[in-house]
Amino acid sequence: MDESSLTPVPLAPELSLQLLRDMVRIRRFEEACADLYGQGKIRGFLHLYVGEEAVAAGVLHALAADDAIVATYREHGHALVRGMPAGVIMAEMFGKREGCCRGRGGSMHLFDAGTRFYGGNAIVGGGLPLAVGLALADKMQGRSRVSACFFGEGAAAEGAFHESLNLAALWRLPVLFCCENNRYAMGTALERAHAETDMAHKAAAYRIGAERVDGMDVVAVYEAATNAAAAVRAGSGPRFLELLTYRYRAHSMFDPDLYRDKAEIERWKQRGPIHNLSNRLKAQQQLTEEAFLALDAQALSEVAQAVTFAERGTLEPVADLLKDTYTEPVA
Amino acid sequence: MDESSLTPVPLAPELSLQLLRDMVRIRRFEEACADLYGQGKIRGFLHLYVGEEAVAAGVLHALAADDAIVATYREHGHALVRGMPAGVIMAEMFGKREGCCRGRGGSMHLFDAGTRFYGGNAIVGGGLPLAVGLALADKMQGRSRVSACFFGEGAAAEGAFHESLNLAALWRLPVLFCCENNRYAMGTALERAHAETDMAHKAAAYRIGAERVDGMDVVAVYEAATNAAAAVRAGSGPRFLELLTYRYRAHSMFDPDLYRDKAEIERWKQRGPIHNLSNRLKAQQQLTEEAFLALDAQALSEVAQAVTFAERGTLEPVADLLKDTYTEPVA
Amino acid sequence: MNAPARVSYREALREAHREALRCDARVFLMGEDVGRYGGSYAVSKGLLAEFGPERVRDTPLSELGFVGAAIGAALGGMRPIVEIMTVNFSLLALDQIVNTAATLRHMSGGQFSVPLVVRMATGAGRQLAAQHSHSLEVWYAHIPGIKVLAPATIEDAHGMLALALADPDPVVMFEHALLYNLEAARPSTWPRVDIARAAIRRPGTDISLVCYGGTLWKTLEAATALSAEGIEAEVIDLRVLRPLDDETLFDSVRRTHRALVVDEGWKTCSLAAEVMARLGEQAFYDLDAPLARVCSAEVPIPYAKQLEDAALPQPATIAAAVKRLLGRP
Amino acid sequence: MNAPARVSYREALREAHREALRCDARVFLMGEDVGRYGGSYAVSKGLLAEFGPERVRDTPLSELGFVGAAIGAALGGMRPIVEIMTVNFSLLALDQIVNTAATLRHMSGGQFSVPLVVRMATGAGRQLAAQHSHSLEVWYAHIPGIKVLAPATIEDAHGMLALALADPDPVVMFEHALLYNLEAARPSTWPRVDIARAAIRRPGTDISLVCYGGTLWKTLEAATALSAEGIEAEVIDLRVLRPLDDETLFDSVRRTHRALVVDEGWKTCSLAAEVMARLGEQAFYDLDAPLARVCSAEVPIPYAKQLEDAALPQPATIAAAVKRLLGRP
Ligand SMILES: Cc1ncc(C[n+]2csc(CCOP(=O)(O)OP(=O)(O)O)c2C)c(N)n1
Ligand SMILES: Cc1ncc(C[n+]2csc(CCOP(=O)(O)OP(=O)(O)O)c2C)c(N)n1
Ligand SMILES: [Mg+2]
Ligand SMILES: [Mg+2]
Repeated sequence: MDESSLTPVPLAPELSLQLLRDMVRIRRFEEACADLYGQGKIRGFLHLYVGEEAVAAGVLHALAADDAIVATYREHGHALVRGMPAGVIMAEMFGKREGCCRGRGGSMHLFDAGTRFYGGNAIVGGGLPLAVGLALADKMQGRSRVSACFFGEGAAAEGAFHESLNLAALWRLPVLFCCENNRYAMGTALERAHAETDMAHKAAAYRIGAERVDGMDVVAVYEAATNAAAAVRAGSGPRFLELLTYRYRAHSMFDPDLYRDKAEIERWKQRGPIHNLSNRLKAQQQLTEEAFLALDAQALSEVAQAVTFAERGTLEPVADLLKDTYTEPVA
Repeated sequence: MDESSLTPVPLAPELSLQLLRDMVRIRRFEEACADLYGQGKIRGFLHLYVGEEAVAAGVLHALAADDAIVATYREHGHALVRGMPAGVIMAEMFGKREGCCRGRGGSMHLFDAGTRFYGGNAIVGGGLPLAVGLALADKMQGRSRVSACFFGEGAAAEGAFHESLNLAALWRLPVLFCCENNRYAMGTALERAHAETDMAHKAAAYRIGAERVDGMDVVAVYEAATNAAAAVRAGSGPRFLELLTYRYRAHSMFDPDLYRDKAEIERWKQRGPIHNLSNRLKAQQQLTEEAFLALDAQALSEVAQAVTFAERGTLEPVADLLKDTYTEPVA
Repeated sequence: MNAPARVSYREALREAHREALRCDARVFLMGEDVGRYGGSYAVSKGLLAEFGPERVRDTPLSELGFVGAAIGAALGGMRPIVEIMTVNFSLLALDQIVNTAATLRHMSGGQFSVPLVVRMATGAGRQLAAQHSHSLEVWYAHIPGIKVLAPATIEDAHGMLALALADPDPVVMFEHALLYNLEAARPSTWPRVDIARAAIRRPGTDISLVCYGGTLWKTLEAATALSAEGIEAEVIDLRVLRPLDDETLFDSVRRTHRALVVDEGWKTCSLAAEVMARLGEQAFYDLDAPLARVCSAEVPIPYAKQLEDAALPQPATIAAAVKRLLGRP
Repeated sequence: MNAPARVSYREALREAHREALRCDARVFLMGEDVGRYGGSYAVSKGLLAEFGPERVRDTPLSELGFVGAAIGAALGGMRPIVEIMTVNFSLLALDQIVNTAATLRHMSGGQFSVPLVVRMATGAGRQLAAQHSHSLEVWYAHIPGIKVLAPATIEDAHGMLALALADPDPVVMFEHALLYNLEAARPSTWPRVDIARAAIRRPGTDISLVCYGGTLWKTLEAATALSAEGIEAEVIDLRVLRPLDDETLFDSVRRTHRALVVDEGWKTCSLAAEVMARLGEQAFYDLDAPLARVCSAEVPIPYAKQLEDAALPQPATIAAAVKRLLGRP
């Protein structure tokens, strides 16, 4: 990292550390998931967020506790930062009843009513209309809450994107659209999916105010999201953030990752969001190496405890298979 | 009509008259349809094109015989200008086997292999992907043909619009998108359907060259379509025309038309496409009142003959009900 | 009291909407042209004036988007009613209905219910041809996580909407397009509708005729004609297509020993097939004759009247099938 | 000749693609990640290198758009094969498949055929949970105007693609995701596949077990287990889900007098129901016992292994159902 990028972090030290801590938590959590997948403890599809941590950390810290979150199948990071206990997430991926969805959802379907975390959606683009509707409910009920919706740049090609942005803009709904542009949709590069590769320009076609943000810089993400969320909350309609980021790992555990250049991955790794922030904090004397290591150790121990919690979890009895297909009538 | 609008018509007199003739043919045909619907001769849904004649006439005269046309449920005009015999169209609406689809399609589903007329589509937005595919086939097979696709401004809110424009632009396909912006989708005004009401701006979000055209002026339509089609044919990818037009009649025969101002309708009638052209041609001595009346009489007689042809048509035998659900195996 | 003496299916639905909008501030209606146009089948005519554009909300042409938005609104505490003009267009929204609305409660381990009502017109008979005339009730009835209603009578049209809204889970309600103009004397008070049970619309002893939605009236007409020939058919209106009420069905067949299902859906993989399957697996020993069905011909519904008529179940074809089954000339 | 001695279902499909691409310049493959990624189930791996990006065409995430474009390309003289990653995502494209591809020939009075092949993965068993594990074959089998194939064997996987491409009408081909790794000795030449007929995969005398796609192997396993207990089950693989081959079915039941259908779809309104309905209406007097079926539990498929296993038909549950039907302890 060159010197010039050591721009000062203009945030309260407490907050800076929290952003750093959350990014490290995500990183350690995701690394553990990869291991556990290798061991067969986690099954199904598993999509990791390594490299993209600044996006979830930056956006979610800009939101309030009663805002709503709609994410994708690559959502462990969002769930963690949002406040779901690591153990509950891990237990879900172990298929245990102590998981947030009692093992019914798995990695792609984390939900949490307590933190208004509405998934976890494995249909690309499927979450966008949902966020529009959550915002519609808020507007109709006179609440000034934000509904934040995460989705990939790949999702922006789906019809659901078009219809959702138009609805949100037309009805001036409090939606914060967060496009995680990591340049690939599985093996399909941005340029092979979109005639217009500038997502912010796409948003303009709906008259939605949009901003392109360096998604490897958690401070930039936090500041942009704070501004955008404030505007949304003030009732001026939706806002759109394009967060330029990169996934360091393959799309999923099945992906041999043969469609992109190793050099490209290395280049992006140079801009790692954790290094980026920790170096800047060190440069301005807000972080020592020891403090960083302690914070990392804490994250590792949190993950270890999560794994233990998940390991010790129990299995939902097969007799309860049909439970929650429908809401049980109140007695 | 004020003097200032009597701008010269810069087309060959022959062509000008042909454009006029086709607009009158459409007008007379549609008026007859309305009558026949009242008499119960035509059934189902019937959507008339009265007021919008300049769009079909102008665009279709700019196309070549081997180009492809994809239209909507409001497509009698397009079919007529394209060269389908009025009698065959009318017979289709009478449900007769002499109709273009042997009575299986009706008003909303006119098809003609001979003129490459691919419908007639009653799913709003449904024709857009089809046109993209027709153009893809041409491109893959090295033919320089244009696929022209008509759709309303209401259709532009559908996901199919978004996906189709992106595909056409991404793959640089020879599609001519023709958005018939008549300001209403059934009873829903443009402003209540789109956050961005400028369709040409929407097209820019896919990097598609677009133009807004006065759709009440057949000359403007013809010229814009000629230029756009030439560009498309030359291989520079899709083009988009927004044709600003208006339907004088209700959406369909079931529509009581209570959602718009009568004064608005009257204002648009002042700009009638037939008057517009005929007055200009008269002003520059290319048309006399007698010639216009003769041309109108010709149109009326063509329609009368079409009705007679349809009346005399026969009914597809019920025994053939299942025919053409699948292609019959070649013997 | 000077309410009109008669009431139509359409008006009954409209009244049900009005009551729901009045009684519960969380309820709102959304869909293409439900407001200024008054609904493509005029069900919501007048509601915009009474309840305003927030609660009678016109949408752009975006079936996937606004159905998904309704799911979100339901999660956000509202009680949306979404109108989709025609079942054919609902295909554009199926992803949201099946992959989200129907699965969300289960996937979330019971954390989120989706109290959504989706209404749509279904069926043929108005010469609207192959893209406006489907009957895809069977597709919806296949999906765990949703319930499916098919009001065939004016009372059911009125009563089912409130029950659908009271349900914590997604409910899809099919209104056969030919029923909107159905008229009858206005009941002095609207009856309570019991959606736990299929309805026996005509008692009979010789055969059980099972139907729903638009085919109820054709089936009753056939039953009347058969009665003149000494055949007393029992007519069962399923009313609720998911979950199916097996009890009423099996009980009827225990008495009649014969069953024929009438279903406007295409024959293969129809809802009729499911009814027959249940009888074949659970009422086999009660049956004295093969199972039978009268469904739509397996063809995209054609425009021409004689072809459309021939494609659909008709009283005469129903009666003929019954007589064939009973070995009567 | 040094072709490997064994071949997988995936490789058989790939070879079929390669042959089709080589033999007919009009054929091309299109879908999400069919090119550089090699296909989400690796079916098309290597084809991009051999045939180039025009003919092995990666698409954006736009299921409705690219399926519609494939219909247009078919109308324009091409022979597109579209891959949809999973049947769940096909819901986004259903409008184009049902409202356009299936209706176009009829609506146009026979002027336009749509020679389109749509391939998709289906089924559960890999803990992919509620949005990746459906089996909606029955929905497609309901639609006149399309044909539906379900290759359950390596030979069928290979042979059906060419037949689908030769068909002038839209063909939808379902590949159960658990079958891709199925392996067998490579045949010296690929057999001709007869899609006019369902296949008797195991002859038997005591009961007819009807299945397709992913349930074939479970059913065969059950049949083997039953054989050890003296019950000889005949196993029929439907192979073609629309149109169904009644003859083979009825003929088998005429010999066995009992039938049980195994279907990974949810029970209510399943393809199994259609098979049972046909038997109940056309083979009633051949039946000595009630009809029966083993289907998936009516629940969005859950992630946890024990729950997913319990939700799906399994050899043991199939065998148990057979024994119950035969009155065997
Ligand atoms: C509707 C739909 N189509 C296809 C898929 C398969 N799929 C899962 S993730 C993915 C790529 C999505 O890319 P993007 O939106 O950029 O998000 P990212 O994975 O990069 O975070 C695809 C094609 C799916 N889950 N849903
Ligand atoms: C997918 C779909 N949704 C709804 C309809 C019902 N419908 C038919 S025409 C129409 C209005 C379309 O407006 P626009 O695209 O502007 O075309 P116009 O009728 O003005 O020519 C609607 C809502 C339909 N046919 N298809
Ligand atoms: Mg991406
Ligand atoms: Mg319009």
